[in-house]
Amino acid sequence: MLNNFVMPDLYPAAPEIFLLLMSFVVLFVDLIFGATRRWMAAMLTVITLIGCAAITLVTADGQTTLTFSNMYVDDLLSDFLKLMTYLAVIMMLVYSRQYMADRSLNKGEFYLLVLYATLGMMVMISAANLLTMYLGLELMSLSLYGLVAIDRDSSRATEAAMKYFVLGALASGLLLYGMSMIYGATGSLEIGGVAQALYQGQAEKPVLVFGLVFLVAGVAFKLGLVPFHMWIPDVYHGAPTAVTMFIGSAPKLAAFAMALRLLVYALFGLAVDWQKMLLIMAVLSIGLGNLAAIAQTNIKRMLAYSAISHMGYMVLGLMSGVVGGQIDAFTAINAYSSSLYYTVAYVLMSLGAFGMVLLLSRAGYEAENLEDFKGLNKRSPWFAAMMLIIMFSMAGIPFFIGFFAKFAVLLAAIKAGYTAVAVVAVMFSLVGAFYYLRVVKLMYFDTPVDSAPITAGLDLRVLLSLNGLAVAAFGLFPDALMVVCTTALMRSL
Amino acid sequence: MNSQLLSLAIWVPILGALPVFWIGSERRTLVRWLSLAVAVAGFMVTIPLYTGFDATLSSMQFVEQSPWITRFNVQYLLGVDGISMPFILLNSLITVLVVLAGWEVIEDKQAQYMGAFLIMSGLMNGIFSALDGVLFYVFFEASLIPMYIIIGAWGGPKRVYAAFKFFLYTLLGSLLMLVALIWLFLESGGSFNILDWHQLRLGMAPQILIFIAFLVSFAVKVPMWPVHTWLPDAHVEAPTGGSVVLAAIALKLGAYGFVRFSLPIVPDASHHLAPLMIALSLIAVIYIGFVALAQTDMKKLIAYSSISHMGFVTLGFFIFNQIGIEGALVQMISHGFVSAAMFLCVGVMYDRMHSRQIADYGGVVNTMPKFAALFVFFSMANSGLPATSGFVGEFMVILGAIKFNFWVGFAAATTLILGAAYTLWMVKRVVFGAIGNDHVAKLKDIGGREFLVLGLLAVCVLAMGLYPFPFTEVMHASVDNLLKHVMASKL
Amino acid sequence: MISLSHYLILAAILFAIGMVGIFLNRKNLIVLLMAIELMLLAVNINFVAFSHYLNDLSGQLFVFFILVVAAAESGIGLAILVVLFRNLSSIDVEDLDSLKG
Amino acid sequence: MEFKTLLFYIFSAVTIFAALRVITARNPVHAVLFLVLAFFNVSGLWLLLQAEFLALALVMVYVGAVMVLFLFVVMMLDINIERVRQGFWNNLPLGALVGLLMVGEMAVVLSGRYFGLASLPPRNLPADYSNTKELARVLYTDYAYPFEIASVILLVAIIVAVMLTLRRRKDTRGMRPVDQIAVKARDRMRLVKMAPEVESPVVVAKEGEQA
Amino acid sequence: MGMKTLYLLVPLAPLAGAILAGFFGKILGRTGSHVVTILGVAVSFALSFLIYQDVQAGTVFNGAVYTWLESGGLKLQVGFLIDPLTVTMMLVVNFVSLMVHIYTIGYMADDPGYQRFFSYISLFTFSMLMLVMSNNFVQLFFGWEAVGLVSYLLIGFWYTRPTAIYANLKAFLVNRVGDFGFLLGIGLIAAYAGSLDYAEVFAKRNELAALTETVTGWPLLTAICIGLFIGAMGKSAQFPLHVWLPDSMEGPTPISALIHAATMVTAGIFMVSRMSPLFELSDTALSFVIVIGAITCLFMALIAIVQTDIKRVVAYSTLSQLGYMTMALGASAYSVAIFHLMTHAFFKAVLFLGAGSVIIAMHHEQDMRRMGGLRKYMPITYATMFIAAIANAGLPPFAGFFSKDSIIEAVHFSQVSGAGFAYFCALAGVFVGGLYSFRLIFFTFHGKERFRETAHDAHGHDAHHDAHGHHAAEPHETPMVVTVPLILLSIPAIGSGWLIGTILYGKWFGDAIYIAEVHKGVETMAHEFHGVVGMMTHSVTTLPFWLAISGAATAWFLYIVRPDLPAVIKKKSGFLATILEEKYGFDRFNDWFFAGGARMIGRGLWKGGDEAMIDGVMVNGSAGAVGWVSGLVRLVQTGHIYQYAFGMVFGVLGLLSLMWWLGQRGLI
Repeated sequence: MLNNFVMPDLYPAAPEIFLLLMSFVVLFVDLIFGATRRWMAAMLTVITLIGCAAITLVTADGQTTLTFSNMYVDDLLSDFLKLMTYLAVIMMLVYSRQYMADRSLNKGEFYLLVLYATLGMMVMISAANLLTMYLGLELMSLSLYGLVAIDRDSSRATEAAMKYFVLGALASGLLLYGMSMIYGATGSLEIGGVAQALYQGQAEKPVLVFGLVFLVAGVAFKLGLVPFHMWIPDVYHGAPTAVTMFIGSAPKLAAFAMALRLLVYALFGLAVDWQKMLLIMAVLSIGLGNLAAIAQTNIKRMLAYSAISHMGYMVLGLMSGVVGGQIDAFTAINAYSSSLYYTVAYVLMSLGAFGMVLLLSRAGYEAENLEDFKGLNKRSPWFAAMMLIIMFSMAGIPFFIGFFAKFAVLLAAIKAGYTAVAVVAVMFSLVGAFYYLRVVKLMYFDTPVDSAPITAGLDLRVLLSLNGLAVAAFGLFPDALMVVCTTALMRSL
Repeated sequence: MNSQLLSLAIWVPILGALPVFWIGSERRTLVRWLSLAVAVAGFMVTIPLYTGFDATLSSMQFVEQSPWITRFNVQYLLGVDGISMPFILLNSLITVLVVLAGWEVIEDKQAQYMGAFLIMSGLMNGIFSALDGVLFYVFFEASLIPMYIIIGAWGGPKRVYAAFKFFLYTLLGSLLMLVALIWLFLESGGSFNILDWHQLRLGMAPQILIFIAFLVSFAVKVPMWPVHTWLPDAHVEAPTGGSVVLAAIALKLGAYGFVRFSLPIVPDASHHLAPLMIALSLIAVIYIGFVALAQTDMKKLIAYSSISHMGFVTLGFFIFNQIGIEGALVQMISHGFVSAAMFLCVGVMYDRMHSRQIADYGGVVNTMPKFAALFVFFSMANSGLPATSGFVGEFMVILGAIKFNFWVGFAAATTLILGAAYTLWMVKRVVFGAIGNDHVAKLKDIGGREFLVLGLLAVCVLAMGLYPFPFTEVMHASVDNLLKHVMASKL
Repeated sequence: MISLSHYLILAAILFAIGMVGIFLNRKNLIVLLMAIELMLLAVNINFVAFSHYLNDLSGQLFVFFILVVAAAESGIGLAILVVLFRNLSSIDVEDLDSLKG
Repeated sequence: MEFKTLLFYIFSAVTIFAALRVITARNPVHAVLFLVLAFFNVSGLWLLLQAEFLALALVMVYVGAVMVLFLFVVMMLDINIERVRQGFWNNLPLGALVGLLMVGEMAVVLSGRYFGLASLPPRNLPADYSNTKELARVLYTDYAYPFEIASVILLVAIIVAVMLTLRRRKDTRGMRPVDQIAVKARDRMRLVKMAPEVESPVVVAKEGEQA
Repeated sequence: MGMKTLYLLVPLAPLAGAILAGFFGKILGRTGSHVVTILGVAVSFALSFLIYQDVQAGTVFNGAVYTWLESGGLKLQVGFLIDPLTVTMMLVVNFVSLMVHIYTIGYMADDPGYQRFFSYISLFTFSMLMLVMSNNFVQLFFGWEAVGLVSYLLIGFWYTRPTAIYANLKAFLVNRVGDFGFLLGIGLIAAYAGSLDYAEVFAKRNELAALTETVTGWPLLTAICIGLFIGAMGKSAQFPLHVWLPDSMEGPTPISALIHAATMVTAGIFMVSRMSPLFELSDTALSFVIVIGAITCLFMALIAIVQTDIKRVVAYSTLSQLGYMTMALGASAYSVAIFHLMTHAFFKAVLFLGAGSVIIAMHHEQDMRRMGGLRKYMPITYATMFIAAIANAGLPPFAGFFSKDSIIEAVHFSQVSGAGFAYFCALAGVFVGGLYSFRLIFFTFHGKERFRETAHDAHGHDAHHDAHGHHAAEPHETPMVVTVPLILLSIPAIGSGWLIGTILYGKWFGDAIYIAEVHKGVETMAHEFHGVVGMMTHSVTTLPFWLAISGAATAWFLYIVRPDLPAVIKKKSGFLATILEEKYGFDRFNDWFFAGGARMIGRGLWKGGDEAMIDGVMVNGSAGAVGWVSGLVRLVQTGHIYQYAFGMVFGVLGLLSLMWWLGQRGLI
């Protein structure tokens, strides 16, 4: 009976395999040298990710390949998203090196969990089956729960971890329930199979829609859309800044992949339905995120609410793929690629913003209040300028990447006929501009309360500068990234 | 014609700002001279725009075109016609003056100050030369950033409020414009080229919506009543250079937007809503004229006077005759000189007294005769005295308005009285009279640098008043062309 | 005759009880974890039922993996709970409100 | 009524009752036990659905391991039971309402109108059919990839649990032989040169004045 | 050197003087400054004379210098129209200006702003010449405003005096009110005639007369003419825009003579005459003109009776005389108006400069109540002023008689409505004119020598110079630079009237002035004119002569015979005197209603509109609302897990209900 077993093609999954293997190396290295040579684990982690990137680049052939009994898909989109993920994680690791060391949190577990979370994201990105999607999600989430609680003596961190855990479990319960309904209605767990069943009209629509609601709820939780957003402020706030940065960056890419794989690849036939749900959640997210951010005094919390609103904007693209029930590949690709672009842009900005928080923090001191940015221009004009770029970019002011991201999704939304929604969205971005401006105001218009020199290491400084400049450079020359996003989607749909 | 002049006009100041930042504020002499060099270079590259301009053509000149964002067919498309070209020169000239004006006055973070203005200058040139909707928008919004910093970092006591108000107010406007731009892009079948949009046929309902979207954006920038209240605050709190650039250039952006976007793209809506626009313009002239009369702060008074003068500009545009539109354009240029000069004058006094309250002055002429002479001259220009540039535009617009409708002309002409009243009343209280207090008694007259700046502006004001022909000559063909678009219904 | 719907409705009830349990419970964090277990159990019933009626094994395999993940999740959850208890000396849900606003 | 039907209703009723008790029980230990009860009954239901392996796994893995872990933690943490139920009944109406609404809406959809599947005849499985064997066969072939991921998940769970809860007690008096061997003489005793500790009172006075 | 260059040089010579004295005054020094400016005006005067001869020979020039602006089919050029009317004005302006320049050397000798002053008056000469020489409305308006500007600067010349800077602001603003109408008139012309060139507009006048203004429905030409005349009312200080002129006396006296008597204020008269082809076609406008003139003529004269400030008396006299001129315009007697303008320029200049001479002698005391008996101290001044007063009163054989009498005659013949009223005012004005003219002479030069009384009674002037303390010093005749211009000016004040035959009835103005066929006043007068002597002898039998005589006699009686009476009359007439002393309450009303009202509206709109409504409610209100909502939104984030879970569950429920509802409605 086992004769017909065919060894699956491992080649497309080489990055995951490499990462997993290397994680064991890290595990052992940490076990042996952990106490004395902490940098080794960190170094190895970064090397691992760079290696993954290299492998991904080498194996990227632009073809869509399914393997592991159609559970794993390797296409241009997954390659692109993975590369972005590695980049985000590497940046996070560099940014947080000193921060974690100052707080004695740079244990081997940190690097391991980061690696496993990354693996989870990769699994999600490449998931071609509801099961692998779920497992990837759980792998990522469980690692993140652990990471949030890594500072186990901090009551704030553990509280955040607990909240994240409970709500995350609730969300994955919802997601699973939805998956079970989809499974029941279509008889398949494969994304392609689901899509096919929908296409052939075998499935009962009400059941599908019923399952869809739960599925969307699960996706919305990961994206942080209202009303499934409530974990975000608390977790961002409570977690150590480095972990917050991690949660705020790469997982967004994975969540985007999840949304795309589940909603577009699998349930495209129900696009009209989920677009409506996304529409409501997008508007609520944009509104609530921006409004609540105004009242914050903690920059991590502010960025959390800002993340909520940004994901709202991102969804504007996702919900614009199908216009009036007519499926048009060109429109769809435009819409989804604008969302992809938005996500990538957001990750870049988010990394920079949290990087600034890390820059200003030092041993025994968390620079997480807005007040800590006071007079930064006096202390360091260069980094004030970087933060200025990032803040204006987040506010959607040109010439920065954030503007073109907003521009792309608005264009998609208007093209889909959601002009009123677009107007609402831009009006709330006005509200949003207020709190970004406030940060700039603190840096440029106020006098510093804290005149301590910035102690951050050279690696952080260089990377942060590059990050800020990238936000500006991609704003001046937005075309390349946009084309990459479009191509990735076009070649993968 | 494939020259790089416009690109130079945009990027010379912006890239020139980078070394200025890099030098840092410690080496002040170097910063100043470098900034001046950059500003002068920026001005020099714009001169061929005038000398090489073919006034007989209505088409765009010095066109540069290359793809920018292929994904959305956005192009790096630059070009000027007779309407936009003068503003590039004006802007580049004003930048030189602003750098000179901030020479010794700005003590804090001078490199950043100068750099911000240089960047601002480049962005402004970008706005006036962009022929692609997105490119225009990008410059339009990006220019908010340096201005925000300028007001907030070097401004007066209420600078934070003013900076926020300025930024959010103007952002409010431009965001709706963004929606309209995208809508036009889709409607035109995927083009962001403004000139393509001029040809685009649109129904009445979309035209009105687009007009309103543009209106909100440009009205805030002009500013028109009732979205003008950011301006007095911004002007009062901004440092002198900021006020100058705001008044001389930034306000023109809104007005320029009307001629570049609203009128030719949605002509029917423009006609349909012209009564509204005219009403708002007249309110700006009269209402704001009265408000200016009640001011106690010099800068605020001049700020209100700016609003009032810009009312003439919008009025000129929406009476749809050539003399009105050209008058409005002339008024824009003239206001660039005059308001810049007025703010510089207030700056001169503020630098010495650290007060802008009219009541704190009196009898300045006794201690600063040279300055007083210039101040009175500019005040006269501000109240539209013939032979100054201030007269030309107002005169043309009033003529056009009377041609359009007598009562409109009648209402517009009240500025003759109101404008003189608020300006000269201020002059009376500030300049004339016996020495008001000990501080005034200790004032020192303007030095060579200040004299140079103000004198240069005085020459411009006078030249334009005595011989406006060259200024309008370059506009004719373009305004004709514009009117052709405005008069042709798109329905 | 027991139909698929019977199982589905049973699962739905369990799922609802689990969900209500999460937000109804204001005192004990452990009960939250148990409510989550109930929800997962409901999902499992769904999968098994569908698997049976679809005559397809993949549903059961899904359940298998859910069980694994749920076990891991419980482990982590309880670990966090323990750390939390060490920090707060309480697992009262209402005490978890230092992060808000 | 068929026997299987009867069994279904019995199992279902007990499951729902147990589930309700889980979330309402005053004592968390009771709640855990009710959860165990629910698991047992669901296990029975799965047997009705011919999912024998999962039914066994549920009892063995869940009841045998996870629930014991729960019990362990509940007992380990010293919880003040008196406070536990405070405020519960105040929130019940709203909770119940939402729950009922939820169930109602779900029931509307799931009540069978839409499932053509329900009318399918029950499977006639061959006599030598083994649910476990079938599962095993695909688990290690087609499902190798998820299987590997699941193993990583378990690894993560281990890492996290260890990371969070493993503590070296402060009062342990362990020794590291390596350290003992590696010790050097100068680590034991250090000779320090010090200035004589006689201070001139005049200087002190001066300083005092200055202060 | 072609004629065109000469034309250009006429205005540019004074401009050059002004620029030199203004910018390089310090380098040139005092003497240098007055030399260059006087030279400039002298050159200009000489050239004007040359041009006069050329024009006499029949040359009429109308041509452009350069194109100022071209837009919308409207070509605006700077250019000159040189015809008899222009050249008359050029001569008058240059002559008076030259005299004033010379006079100023003496008058301003001690003033620190010497160079500035010369620069200003030369600039004024330039502006005035631009005004009169213009061949189009734009340049006219330029000159119009430029003289206004210089007037503004000169009234406020002593800028430390609060009254001076009040007066100059007032003058400017009141003039602006006039300009408002003027500009509307110009605008209407531009709109309907499509040109602003005199010749082109006049060529179209019949078409324009047939049109009505499309929006308002007014007869077009009437609207244009009234608009233009409102401009003239401002500049020529006609009721009710006359209020600035008396206050303008705050300026140095030469200015009062030059600007506020001889030249600038007559710009309105000149302008209407220039526009005679238009005004002639609108009887309504002419009526308006004549009535306004009549009111100004009589009622301003009345005020002059009660004034005690010597310059103010002359100022009100000027107003009254301007009223006469305006009446003449209304009666279509443009040439008469210009003639009176000319004679008035001379005798009023003498009056002002004489008054200035007195003021110098009195050490800048202007109150007549502190003068008296100056006759023997300053005989030349006395003599010249006496001559001017007679001329002002309109008694033969002095210049004023001929022009004033002609005006009265012309008004008498006029048929436009309001002419009757005007005639009455004109006659009454003659009496009053005699009264105040001689009151001035008697009060100042005759009677008790009151200047020795040192008491500082409430004469309300804080504008005294340091010399104030020297009251005890004897008054003495002023130096040559002052008296020579007086003498030179009094010659035409006597004799210019004798030119009446040439100017009024001798085709002096050629085609420059147009009179419609129906307006036969001047034509009739020409028939009845039988030489200068005949006119004088005939006048003895007419009412105006005797009215003037009785006015003079009354003055003699009140101020020489019974100097105690004025006070008694004043006390008895109570209310009437108050009205006159309050100048009919115009200043008070304007200050309260226009100035105060405007400021109140301004404050109201600012505080109520901008700050309360727009900023308070709309801007800060919406910002506040956002902040408030933001605070509310924060409350949702309670920090409690169960709340969050409830939110999620509720969200699912909401989505479910939504989809169910949409499904029910068949929307999906």
